[in-house]
Amino acid sequence: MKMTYREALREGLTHALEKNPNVFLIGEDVGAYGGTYAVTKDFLQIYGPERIMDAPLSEVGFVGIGIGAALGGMKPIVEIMTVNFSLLALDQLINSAAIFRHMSAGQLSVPLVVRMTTGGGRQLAAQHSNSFEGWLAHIPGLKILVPASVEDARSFLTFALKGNDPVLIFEHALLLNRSEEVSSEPITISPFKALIRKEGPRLSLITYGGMLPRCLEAAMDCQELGLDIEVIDLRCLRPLDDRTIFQSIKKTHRVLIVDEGWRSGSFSAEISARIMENCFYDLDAPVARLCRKEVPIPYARHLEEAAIPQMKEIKAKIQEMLK
Amino acid sequence: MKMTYREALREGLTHALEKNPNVFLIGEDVGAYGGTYAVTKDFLQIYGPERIMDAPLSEVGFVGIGIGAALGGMKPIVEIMTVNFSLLALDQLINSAAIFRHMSAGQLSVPLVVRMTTGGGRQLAAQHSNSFEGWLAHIPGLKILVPASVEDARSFLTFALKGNDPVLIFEHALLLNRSEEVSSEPITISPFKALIRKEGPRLSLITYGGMLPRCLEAAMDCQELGLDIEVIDLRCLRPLDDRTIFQSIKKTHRVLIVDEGWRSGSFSAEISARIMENCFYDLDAPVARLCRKEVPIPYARHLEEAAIPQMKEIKAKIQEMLK
Amino acid sequence: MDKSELTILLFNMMRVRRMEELCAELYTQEKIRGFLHLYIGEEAVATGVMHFLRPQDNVMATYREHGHALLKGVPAKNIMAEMFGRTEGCSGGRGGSMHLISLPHRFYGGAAIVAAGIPQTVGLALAAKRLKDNRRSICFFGEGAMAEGAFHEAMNMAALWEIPVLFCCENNLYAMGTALSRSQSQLDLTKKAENYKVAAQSVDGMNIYEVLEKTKTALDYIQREGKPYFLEFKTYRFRPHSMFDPDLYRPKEEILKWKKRCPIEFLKNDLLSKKSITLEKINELDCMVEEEMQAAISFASMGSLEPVENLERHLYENDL
Amino acid sequence: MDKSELTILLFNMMRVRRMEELCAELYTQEKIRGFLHLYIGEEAVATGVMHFLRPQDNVMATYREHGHALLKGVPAKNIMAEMFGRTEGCSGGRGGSMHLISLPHRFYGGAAIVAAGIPQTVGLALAAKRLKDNRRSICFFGEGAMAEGAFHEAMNMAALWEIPVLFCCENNLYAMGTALSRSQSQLDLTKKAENYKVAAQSVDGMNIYEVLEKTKTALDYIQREGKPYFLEFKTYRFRPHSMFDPDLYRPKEEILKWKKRCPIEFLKNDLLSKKSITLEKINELDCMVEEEMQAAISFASMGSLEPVENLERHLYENDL
Ligand SMILES: Cc1ncc(C[n+]2csc(CCOP(=O)(O)OP(=O)(O)O)c2C)c(N)n1
Ligand SMILES: Cc1ncc(C[n+]2csc(CCOP(=O)(O)OP(=O)(O)O)c2C)c(N)n1
Ligand SMILES: [Mg+2]
Ligand SMILES: [Mg+2]
Repeated sequence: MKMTYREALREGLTHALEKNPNVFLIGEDVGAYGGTYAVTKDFLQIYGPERIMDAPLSEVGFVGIGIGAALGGMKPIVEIMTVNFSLLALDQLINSAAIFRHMSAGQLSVPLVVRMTTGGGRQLAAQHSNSFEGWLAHIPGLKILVPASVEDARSFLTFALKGNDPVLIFEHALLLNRSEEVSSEPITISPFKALIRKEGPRLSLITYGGMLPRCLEAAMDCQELGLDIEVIDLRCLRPLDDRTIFQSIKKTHRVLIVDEGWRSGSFSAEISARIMENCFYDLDAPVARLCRKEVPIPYARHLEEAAIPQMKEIKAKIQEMLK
Repeated sequence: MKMTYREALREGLTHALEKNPNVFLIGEDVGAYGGTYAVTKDFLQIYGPERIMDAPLSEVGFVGIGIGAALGGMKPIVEIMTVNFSLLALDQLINSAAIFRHMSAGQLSVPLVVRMTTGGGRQLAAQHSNSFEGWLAHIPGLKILVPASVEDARSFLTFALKGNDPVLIFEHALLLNRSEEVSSEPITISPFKALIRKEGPRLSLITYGGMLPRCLEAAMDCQELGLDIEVIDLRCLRPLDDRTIFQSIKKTHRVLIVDEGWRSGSFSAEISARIMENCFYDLDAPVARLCRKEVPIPYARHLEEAAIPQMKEIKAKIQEMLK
Repeated sequence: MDKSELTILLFNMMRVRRMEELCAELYTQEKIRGFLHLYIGEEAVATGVMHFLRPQDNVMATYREHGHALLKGVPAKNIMAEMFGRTEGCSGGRGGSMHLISLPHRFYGGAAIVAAGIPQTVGLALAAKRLKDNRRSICFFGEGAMAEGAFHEAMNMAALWEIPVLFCCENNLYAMGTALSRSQSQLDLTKKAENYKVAAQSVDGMNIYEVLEKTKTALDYIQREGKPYFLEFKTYRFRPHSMFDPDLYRPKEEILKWKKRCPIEFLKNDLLSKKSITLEKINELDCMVEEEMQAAISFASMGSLEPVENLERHLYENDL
Repeated sequence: MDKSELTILLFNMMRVRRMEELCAELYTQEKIRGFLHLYIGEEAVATGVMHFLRPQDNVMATYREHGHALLKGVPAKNIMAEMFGRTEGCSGGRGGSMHLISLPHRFYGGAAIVAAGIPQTVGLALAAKRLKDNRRSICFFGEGAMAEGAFHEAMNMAALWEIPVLFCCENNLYAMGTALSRSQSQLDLTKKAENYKVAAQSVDGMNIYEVLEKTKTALDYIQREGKPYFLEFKTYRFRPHSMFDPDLYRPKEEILKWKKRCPIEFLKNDLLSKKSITLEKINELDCMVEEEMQAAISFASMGSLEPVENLERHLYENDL
């Protein structure tokens, strides 16, 4: 059975709304507009305005309302239209949602799910092309999910709602139209485990989110050139399943990390540092990183492409590393 | 001549206000209250309300006003009372101030200085003890200064105002009462250079901001035990002077990074990753990190102390690494 | 209102006052650390509002919340233990003075980011409305918070979606050192609420009778209409903003003028003049308060420290 | 107002309209990419306001700003080249449709974070006031932006500090798919401004005469009083929000009703009926517009691409 990432997200949401009457969706244009990326088309008609709440342009406000509703016993799913606007609501997420359980010694829980579209690659220029998921993984108390496959796009919401902690789910805009084979029933592999999407002995390519498909493509191309590498999809950035990474490195001894975030202080740095700490003696060569160039994303297509890791660049890097 | 960090900040501000009539200070309680940390006591009386502007509780608003005033030809110094409240204004800093020059192909500049108090260690609990300077160093287009010495507290503002880019200056609350010997005239060592605060052949201890004094103390203690290490004060996190780090490692072959930020995705990760990329073959042992434990800072003193790297812990770590 | 109820109100104000005075002392003794914000002078507000609240009602307040916590039912001993940083504290010693939290009392804190609790309380109220679980939701904040965007966004949505919140603005005229008139262009705070079509009233916050009356009106309205209501309580803090505040920004005469309007003296004198209370009774109350508070302090002093190994607990659900 | 001025106004509206129509075509041809938001239907607003502005005046607008840029003096060819992603574009091809920026014209963009430009314009105006450099500062934003905290914070400070900004709200009734009445509890937008003690007027944004008259009143007031002013322009976008918008949320009849009030047709017919213009003259204007726009498109098509090596330029001051 084939399904697109968009359909998968929709199925995940449908499932959540059908299963639990305390789940509701709130965000800008989730209702009458049908969802900025058409994920929630007709939901308003189907579930009504109490469960599909079109919010005004008030990111601090409706994220705060989501936190309060979660404290009060509901299971809110807040949609921040894109990660770019999450900057307006970070205070609520970081200095409230993430800390309430710890600061109250376990009394409070904030079972809040926040979905947002992330990533560059569509010529939307600097203000609309950010990739902050890796950066936000710095915050203890949050969980950070980055579904890269259609299967994960379908099942992650269910996992997020199962727990009682704030979870941010980053849906990559470039993946929405991707179609992949999926099983008829959602597969339930915990999102808190990294998955080896392709096995191979020569190098561990570590990536997540929007970069996964192009990494896999590069790996397939390399395969044909006789360079058989392993591709790890992190799936969740916090908590990070670093065990899977370390095990892979014991086998391959070489690592390339591909991260859509700006290089300095990106999540790739944390991965590299952990490898340093845990696999130093397993490495045959220094860990390498391919990341976003450290500039705001420009509008012009060729500049944007030069700023974000592309398949060809990834492939060339693998070849260089295995020369 | 002795001077406290607080007096040094005050002298820097006085100098800036005296020298350039287009400099003005805006922020919560910078005026009538005298500055939350008494840095700007009497400034309102001396410079008047046009140059010392008490802002309402409106972080998005007055940071935005600062950006606009900078675009319009002024040299605003915005004080965000503490780094904790900067979360409310990150949209303005990240998605406007940091990008305007690049997005306009060099037409616009935002010569804005933002000062904020940072750090933990005063039993102010989770919402008031954040340490975000390393995390914000992820953002291209911003410059991130972290004065750790009284001399730097005095001179950094002058440097920040010399340029025409947005600069964030993080003043560590624990340092305010520290008194140090300073020269009679401000010393002008560019903040964009890391400084070796203590030389030594055995290990490179890399740190910045509020952690510097306790690192130096640990280094001195170790010295007495015959463990002679080098202490590097980064001074500026973006752009990072990594050359100084790499040169030190060529000599010492061992590295410990002490960072007040939460470990995962802290600035220490970026340093470790760069060392991996540039000094892999110089290292005798993996780079080690001492960071904030990954929890919101608790109020109770013993818990807070356990959460933030302390002198003793640093010393023990050095000893362990040199065993 | 009968004598016994009035006596309880006086008693509650006295409890809050005394607790705050002791906190100040304990702070100078360094038993309490961090930031400490006292409510002295403003007692009639929390006392009057809390009078109507039931255990199941939700409250969010600010860092100036000791009194609110106490009157919502959090025992003084757990409050004091919290400020001493002990595990017996209502937040397990992790929160301190600014973050008194007690889920059994549905006291959600104690939040120290100005205005952040306002939309959160709207969320609590939304949940209560959807779950039909018969809880009221009340939010306390200072007049300074009304300059924050969060206030504006929350008011708009509460009005738009008819979310039954009671917004209680404690207008003590200053946000730290910044006078209201130096920070907001609209000084009539009820107009700010009304402009969002939220019903609003201004209240003399030094007069417990007026606090009671107008709070009752507000709660009845919320119950009847299912819509939000805004109360501005005009009050004054007799002490500086926090223990660090040199209090340079207010004229001494202003402070004196307001101190003359002490809400506790006001009620005491009124009850005495009406012979609704005797001096002996007041002394008795004083003793009871002292006993409660001294017991709380002993309890706190004898409290235990969370083992350092537990530092990383409670970050996520299953970190027990 | 004399004939020639009115002709220029008509001409300017026609220029904006035609440019937008061509943008839509070029978008389907994939010459323009990314997000594209058209101003068709709202032309009288920018045309009327810009009529009074001088080269030195500051303007900030939104992602729906092609018309504003054009009328502030940015040449059509540099606008078009920008949307083609060419170095000859006013933002060097780095900004695209949403970020037309031209410092020589003091057109600060083209900002795509809703409401972020509002405090920034207050800052521009503050600078102009302090530097006494005789610049006006004007900010355009949609009615949706008025739900953002940034709007509220900026209005308060502009009023409090008497910062002379002209706030121009283009109320086209929808923020993407969300109708004003479904997103704000206070529907009279002037009241929101007045509540901050900012003078305010509502304007029929489809009627250029009224736009001119009320803008003039506003600018005179600002000049005279040195205080901010708020104008609400009631208008309508004839097209969907952006090229991605399926436009499912508005009744067809509503769109038709508003289209009948096309501001360009209105002015044309009025001038024709008063014999202030002839059909020939209008045809001539049409031709001039077409020529300008086709020239802009050719210019853009022949534009050059920034060498990829220059990607990292312009991040900091000395990155040339
Ligand atoms: C968002 C934010 N900005 C700044 C501060 C620092 N601060 C703490 S209390 C306060 C004044 C608040 O005044 P008000 O809301 O009137 O409450 P009051 O203290 O008078 O009860 C300020 C500026 C903060 N805690 N949060
Ligand atoms: C802070 C922020 N939130 C959300 C968006 C997504 N968005 C872009 S335009 C828009 C609607 C804005 O409506 P309005 O202010 O009325 O302007 P209009 O498009 O009608 O001209 C939204 C929600 C954004 N760009 N910025
Ligand atoms: Mg106050
Ligand atoms: Mg609109």
